[in-house]
Amino acid sequence: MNSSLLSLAIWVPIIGAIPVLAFGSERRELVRWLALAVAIAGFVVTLPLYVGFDREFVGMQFVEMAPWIPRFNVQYFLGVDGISVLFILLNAFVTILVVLAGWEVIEEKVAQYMAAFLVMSGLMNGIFASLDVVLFYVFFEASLIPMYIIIGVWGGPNRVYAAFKFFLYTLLGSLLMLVALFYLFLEAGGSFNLLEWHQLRLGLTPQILVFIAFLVAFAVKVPMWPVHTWLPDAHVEAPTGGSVVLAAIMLKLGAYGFIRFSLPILPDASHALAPMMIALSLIAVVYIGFVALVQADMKKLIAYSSISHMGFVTLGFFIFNQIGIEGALVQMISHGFISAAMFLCVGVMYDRMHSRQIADYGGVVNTMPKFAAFFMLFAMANSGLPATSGFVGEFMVILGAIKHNFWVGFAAATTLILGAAYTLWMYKRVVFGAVANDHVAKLTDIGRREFLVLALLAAAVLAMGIYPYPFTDIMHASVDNLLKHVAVSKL
Amino acid sequence: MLNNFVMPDLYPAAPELFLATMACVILLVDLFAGSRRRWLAGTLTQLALIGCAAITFLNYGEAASLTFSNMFIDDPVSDLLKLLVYVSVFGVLIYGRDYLAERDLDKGEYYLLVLFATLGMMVMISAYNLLTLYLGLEMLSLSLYALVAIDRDSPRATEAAMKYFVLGALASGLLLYGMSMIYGATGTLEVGLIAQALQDGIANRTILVFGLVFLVAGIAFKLGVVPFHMWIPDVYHGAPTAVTLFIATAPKLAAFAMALRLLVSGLFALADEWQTMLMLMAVLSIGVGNLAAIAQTNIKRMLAYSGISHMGFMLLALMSGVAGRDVDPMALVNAYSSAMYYSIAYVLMSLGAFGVVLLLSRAGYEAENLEDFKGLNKRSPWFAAMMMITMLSMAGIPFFVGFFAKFSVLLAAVAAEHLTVVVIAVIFSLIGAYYYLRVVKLMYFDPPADSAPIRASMDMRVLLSANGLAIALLGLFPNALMMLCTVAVLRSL
Amino acid sequence: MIALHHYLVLSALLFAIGVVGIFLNRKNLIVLMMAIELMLLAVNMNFVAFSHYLNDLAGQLFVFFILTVAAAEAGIGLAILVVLFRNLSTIDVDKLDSLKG
Amino acid sequence: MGRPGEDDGMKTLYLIIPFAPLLGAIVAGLFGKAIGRAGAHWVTILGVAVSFVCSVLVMQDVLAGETFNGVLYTWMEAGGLKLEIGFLIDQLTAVMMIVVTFVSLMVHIYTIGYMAHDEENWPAGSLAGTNSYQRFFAYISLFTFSMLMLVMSNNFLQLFFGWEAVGLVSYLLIGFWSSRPTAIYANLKAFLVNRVGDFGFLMGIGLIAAYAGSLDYATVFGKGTELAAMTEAVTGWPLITAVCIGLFIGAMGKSAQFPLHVWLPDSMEGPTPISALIHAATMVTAGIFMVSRMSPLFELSDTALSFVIIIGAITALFMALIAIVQTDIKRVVAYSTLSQLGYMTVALGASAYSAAIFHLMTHAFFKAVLFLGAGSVIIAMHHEQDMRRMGGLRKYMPITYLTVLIGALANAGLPPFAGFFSKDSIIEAVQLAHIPGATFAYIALLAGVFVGGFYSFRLVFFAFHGEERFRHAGGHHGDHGAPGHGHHAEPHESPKVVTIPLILLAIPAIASGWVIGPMLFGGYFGEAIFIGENHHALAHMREEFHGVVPMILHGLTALPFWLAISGAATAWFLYIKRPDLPTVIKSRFATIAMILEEKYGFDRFNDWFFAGGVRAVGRGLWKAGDQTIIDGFAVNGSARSVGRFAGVVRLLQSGHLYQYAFSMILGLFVLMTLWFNGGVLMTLFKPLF
Amino acid sequence: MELKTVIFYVFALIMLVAAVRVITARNPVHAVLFLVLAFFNAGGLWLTLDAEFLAIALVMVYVGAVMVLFLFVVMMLDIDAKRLRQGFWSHMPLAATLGVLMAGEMALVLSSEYFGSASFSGQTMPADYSNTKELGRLLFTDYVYPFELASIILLVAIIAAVMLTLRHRRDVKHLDPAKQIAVKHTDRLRVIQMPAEKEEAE
Repeated sequence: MNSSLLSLAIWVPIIGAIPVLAFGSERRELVRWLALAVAIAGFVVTLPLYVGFDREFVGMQFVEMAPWIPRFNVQYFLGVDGISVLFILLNAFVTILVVLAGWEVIEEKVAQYMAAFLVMSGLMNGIFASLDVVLFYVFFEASLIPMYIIIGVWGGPNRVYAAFKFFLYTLLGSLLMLVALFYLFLEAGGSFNLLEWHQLRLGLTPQILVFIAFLVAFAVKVPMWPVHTWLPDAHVEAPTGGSVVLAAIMLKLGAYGFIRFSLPILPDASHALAPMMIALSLIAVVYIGFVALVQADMKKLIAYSSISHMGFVTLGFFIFNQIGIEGALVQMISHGFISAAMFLCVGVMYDRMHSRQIADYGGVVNTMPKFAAFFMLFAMANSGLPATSGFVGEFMVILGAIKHNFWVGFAAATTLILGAAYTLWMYKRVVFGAVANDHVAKLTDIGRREFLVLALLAAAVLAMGIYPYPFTDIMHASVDNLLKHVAVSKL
Repeated sequence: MLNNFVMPDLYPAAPELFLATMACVILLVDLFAGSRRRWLAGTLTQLALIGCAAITFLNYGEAASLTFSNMFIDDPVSDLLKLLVYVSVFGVLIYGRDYLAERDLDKGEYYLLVLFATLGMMVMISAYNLLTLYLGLEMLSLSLYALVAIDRDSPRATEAAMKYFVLGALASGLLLYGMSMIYGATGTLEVGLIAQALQDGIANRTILVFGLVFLVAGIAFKLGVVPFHMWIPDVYHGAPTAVTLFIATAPKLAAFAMALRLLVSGLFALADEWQTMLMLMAVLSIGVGNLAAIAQTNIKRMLAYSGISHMGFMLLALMSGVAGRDVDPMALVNAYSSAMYYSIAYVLMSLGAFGVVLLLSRAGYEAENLEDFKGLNKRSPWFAAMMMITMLSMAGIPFFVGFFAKFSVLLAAVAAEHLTVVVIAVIFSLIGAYYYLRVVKLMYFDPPADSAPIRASMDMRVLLSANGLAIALLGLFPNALMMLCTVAVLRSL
Repeated sequence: MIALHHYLVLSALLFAIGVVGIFLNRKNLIVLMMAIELMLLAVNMNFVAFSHYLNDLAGQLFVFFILTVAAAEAGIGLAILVVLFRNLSTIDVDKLDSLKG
Repeated sequence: MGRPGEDDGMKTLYLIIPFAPLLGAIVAGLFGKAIGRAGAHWVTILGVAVSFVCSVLVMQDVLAGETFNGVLYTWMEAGGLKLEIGFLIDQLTAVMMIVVTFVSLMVHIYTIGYMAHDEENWPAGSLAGTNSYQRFFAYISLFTFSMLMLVMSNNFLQLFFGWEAVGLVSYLLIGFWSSRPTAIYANLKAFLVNRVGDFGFLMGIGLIAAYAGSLDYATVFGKGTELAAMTEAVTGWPLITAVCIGLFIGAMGKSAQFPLHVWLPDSMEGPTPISALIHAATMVTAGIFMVSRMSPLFELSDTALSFVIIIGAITALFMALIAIVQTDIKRVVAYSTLSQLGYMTVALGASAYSAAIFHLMTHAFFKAVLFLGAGSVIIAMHHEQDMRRMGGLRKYMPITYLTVLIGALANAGLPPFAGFFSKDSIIEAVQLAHIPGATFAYIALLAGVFVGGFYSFRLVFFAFHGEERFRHAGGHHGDHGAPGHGHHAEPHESPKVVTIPLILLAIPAIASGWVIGPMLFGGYFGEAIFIGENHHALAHMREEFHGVVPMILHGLTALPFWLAISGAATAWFLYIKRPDLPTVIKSRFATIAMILEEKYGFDRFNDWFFAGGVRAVGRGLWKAGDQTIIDGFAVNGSARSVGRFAGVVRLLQSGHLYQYAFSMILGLFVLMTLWFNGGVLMTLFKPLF
Repeated sequence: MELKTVIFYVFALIMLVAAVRVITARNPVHAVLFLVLAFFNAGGLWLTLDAEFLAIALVMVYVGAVMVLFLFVVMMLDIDAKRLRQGFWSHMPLAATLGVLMAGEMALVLSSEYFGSASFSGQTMPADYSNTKELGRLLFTDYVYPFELASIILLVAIIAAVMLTLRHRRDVKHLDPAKQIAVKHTDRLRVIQMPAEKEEAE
């Protein structure tokens, strides 16, 4: 199969960002529409990826290959399988929402704002589509730049600290990974081809060392406990769009790394270290659940809940059964929708009140009933209510976990209680109750643009909850193949 | 006895001869031009560089050719490095012109000294004899001492010049002492013959290693690596920014060439020893450079320390040619071409960074404090972007040239199994990322403290933009330059 | 019988004196420059001795050039010194510390 | 029991049953503003009515022996586990469908009257109050849909879906008047306590999925004996027991069994119609239904059954006791519901599933009557719920009085009302059961009967008889923050939309017990319920059952009847004859009264231990873990130390020329020393690099 | 001990003492003079190594030009010698220790057998051998390239020195002959119109 769809998915938003930037921030209206057009175009080019995806075919599809740096045998090598294809769609979809979400709210440097998001969208598509390790790494790191700018320029009062923390934290991980990549490059006889790396035979000690290097990189990104503390800060300070992209896509990069690198390249180390990974994941689920409960800042609360939910993802990967891995993948996508929606909801309120403190709210439902309804839906999805996407992944992972080890499943399932507790308690304090103060009394309900954004997400959340089959169907062949691969020792 | 003298082949040295001639012409022209036609010297200097570039380009050799009794070598590495020297000197001249004119420093002497310094670098690059290497080095150094002090009324500049001079003289003393030992041990000054003598094993290893220590110290001083780096921050800081720009760019290429000629072409048999020495210095440089840079408030000083750490990285590649029993020629080529690529990338980034500093400086106002970069994005989004590209590239973030420079260096080091060193380097480059990001932070996150519009001549704008875009484009398409370096090293060694 | 190593040790001592002079002297820049001259003299001594014992004139020629360059260097160094004195009215090494950190 | 290949016409019918209310909910919910109040209630009533009619049709088919088990669509498939959405229609389902749709229909109609002036319940200017009427209908229709999905499910997944969905609607409805702090406290509590149950439920499901490899009822039940032989791999527990207890914990949450009962009384903060529908008739019985549905599994584990019976017995007795001291009319009914749910649970434990379902059905009717009657009173009293401000209402609202009295009689289990049959058969079944705990349960139930008689009539006498206390209760109203009614008019009978459902529900509250013959002993449930070979309580009873009338006659001579009567008599004595006595008794037995009023201290304990404890743990982890150790020490600490170190490194650059020179010389010296004599020392250091 | 050995030790000793005095002398003028002494002795030593030309060049060119330049600068800059000596001895121990260690190490390495008389025996030159001629021949043939480079270095030094030190001071009165010649009468003589008589003071 030869097509340039993946290239389009990567470069359409990036190249589209150039005219957006070129028009400058003076012509805001034009820039906004242009950015929206680019985002939609970026989404449209990804649709054929889903439609044309061959569900039976195990290998990579829509493959593109061209030499990039022959000096180091680096190739421009793109392709997707059932694991990665959905993330590209998700990313392109979220980009549209982000552009819409920043429509009126961002008044300063509109062009740069929009361009930053478009560029980031392209870069992240690149991460999911890269089959060459260097290409992957380059996209992986480059995506830090726009995010750094977004947090730093349009963020909250403590944005500088957050931006630095975000950048340096994640850079630390990826630099160590780079060293591991070099090692593997040499082991592979001078190849950066990821698919060839999957066939690489390594001893247990190198496997474990490389695994740890990868772990640092990906764990920071996921983020796993205890390297998670950048996330709440980054989220709190980032503008709404930034939080959305961060939660919806960026966190997935780490998890994606695990499934694309750690598991297939280092199956023995993965098995050997699985108990540790499971323990860390469970700590993330439980510990973070408790921490989320006592947050006074809505964004921080949702950020912590993101960490907790991502704990399910890593848990799903390291219990090594199909339902677990697929559940983790589903959880990633679903979390993409839900966290995006939650952050957008907070954004909607923040735009009006300029406060994220739960204590400043109360009785919002009295002034913003439509919004409250959406918020309710997403809050429920966040607490994993069936028929929303939030349930599917958690359910599958818990099933897989119980299959793996009862107590693991037991610990993971506590999220049922904790997740509901922190989400709904926050919802109660913010939305329910009597109107808390004059500021709340003056709130206006969501406008058409906000309605559209939230409605799109609501539709996605419900569709995925009610009929997840299309989402899991596409990944069966690839996950199956992955599991077969992981089951074989490489010693 | 004189009749067996054969006229040496001048062709390989044509660029040097051309430049020397042009320098004399400019000297005379400037003497009679008078103060109103000052621009003549500048223009002629640029023309001279273009001429040199043309000659070198036409000369670009497939293989090495020796002349002047084997004292001069013209090989692809030297041609490539020379071309890059021209480019960076050209940039230096354009970036620095307005700055110097505003301070009334754009005298003919400036151009002459720059030209002679350039000539010195070319001599160094093409040196195939310890003597010519030394002479080229001194030609460069003496010009630089004078350039640093060109602003005669500035106490800071003269202090910098004095420090530079004393330490430079000390360093050349060390280098000379080392050369004398090598000479004593091998009985020759010619690089090729030294290597031959070492291979034949007629020289005493103890003496050689003893001399090597001094040589390495001399090279380290020129590169500015710890602990021979002390001059760098003070000189970068004290010198007029246009001169700092000059010192921070092209001479690194010459120093690299010197290291390559002496250590690789000459003393490769001692690789085991000097690799370890370089490793020690590399680790120290990366550590000290990055750490000290964090504490800086002056951007010139910050870039100075960053330069120290970058040179540490370059050494990392230089020490990674696997020496010993089974020498894999490709591993050597990888290592040295990586070092070369790194040097080139560094020069490019350094040009860009100091270029922006110069852009922001006005008459009577040096934009050398980090605070001066506040809110640059508001004042000029384009140049803020250029500076950001440069800073991120220095931090080694893709898609910029700095990333691939670090990439190839680290790859070479991992291939040589220096894993511990690589991990240390990586951790320190994380610390390094902090201060580069701080510049980005000042430009983008902070409100401007100064709203004066940015004035710059068109050619400076164009060149600075090209500089920034080159950093970005070489990051997107790094292969060509990498291959150029590789092929050059392959054909020269 | 005076052998090569006598000269070499002598020059090593000279070199060491020069080196010590550089960082021993904290007050006078001129003495600093003289210490450098001592170092160069030591180097020259090496070259001349090697040249003699190797029966190779290259060493002597090197010395010839070192002397030339050293003269040029001294010229520039003293020029800088004069300029410095004009600016700071001192050649006290201790006073040269406005650039640091 | 599944017979694939049913004709498609049936399937359409099955689809209509749940989706008609869903459609109504969507229309009323999303387009409430457009269709207006009348539109909203008509569309939802229509939906539920259609659903009810179809349920009746299905019942007919089922009675004709036609059951169905089929798949609607594949929800998901992963790792060999195929999860589907589908329907299982059998005798059990059919009963539940009838009950759900009928009660729901009544409640819908009743709501028209109850919520007619709902805007008064909202703070002025609240936009949430503008379409609250339509929203309410949307919610209860949505509830009907969810409940139907739950009962019609043919697999555990869909069961869990419905399970959670009814929980959601319950949450929404308890907190319907979202401006009231108590309401939103109650709904959060309800949701979270239910989540604790769901946790166990999910564990049970997970174990089934892990060991049976399927979540389809038929497949799992088919593997029952196989599963009974297994033990859980990690914990070593007998698998089937673990599964059943897990599932039952879910039932404990939803059916408010001790100790997860704490949410139900608080849920009375919601509007009364939903108290009737959700918190009495249907949702809370989901647990009972579920356990009955799982009878093929529960029957395999005596341990689980013992657990069930003990929990049920505790709930039945101790919750009834609390009802004695309650003064809020709805809370009395709520505690009575808890007690009745305990009865049903005991029946489950005694393997008398059909008795449990039977009681579920009769209870649904009479408890709905009680609640709706209470609601009617509340309307009449202008949203006053405290019985101490009622009394003597009999003559003002006779229909309500009559229906409530019927409900109370049924609740007390007096023949010939519906409650008698079901309760009596449960008690009898427990008497005959032999599993551990049965004896305890039997005693508890008997005691419960007395208490039940007492509190039922206490309610009746308190509210409808005696002094008209509402006349001098001025100035103390409005506890529930409902604005808009400043003065008390004479209580008057409620409108027809309220009374008609009351009457319609009162009929089955009287009569539904009479189907005991076919339902319990006529083999109605067929294969829908499985009973283990050694659990033959019901079989014994069948042998002794000779028809409804003999049963009534027998009942009149049996202990439970007299206990109930004496309970009622005590109530009469204390509240009609000697109304001064309760205060005396209360002061005499202050400790016991306090314990009961404090509801055994559960709420206090939960607030302190769980709510407070969890928050304390959270705060501790956050402050100590995240902020101090990870951020403070590791992240910022290392950044700080790098900064401090940088400051030190910076000092090396002293500005003094001689120090620079010294540094160079020192560097040279170190290199020289390390490589002294051709690198002697270096050979020592080499391994370090 | 043959004469050459005696000469070596005498010269060497004087040279070392002079060198030590260079860096320890209180007065910079003395230091320069000690340096000159050291150079003289070095020249003497070089003679023992048959490097006549360099020995003479060292004395004549280096001492004659460079050292005089040093002396000139020292004299020109009026420096308070006393003040400049402060704190000298406090740094001595460290400097001396390092210096001795370094010299010791260097001496140990260099006095190894490799450079001993066994491996390197000094050559004897024929009587008509001219060191100067040989150097000259090489300088203009094989070493023509460095020779040219050296000339450029000197040019650089000239330019640099001139640039740094030459300045036109405004407060110094000097004559410009070109201006004197080009002068016009109008510049010299200004004719002022005056009224013939003084006006009445009012």
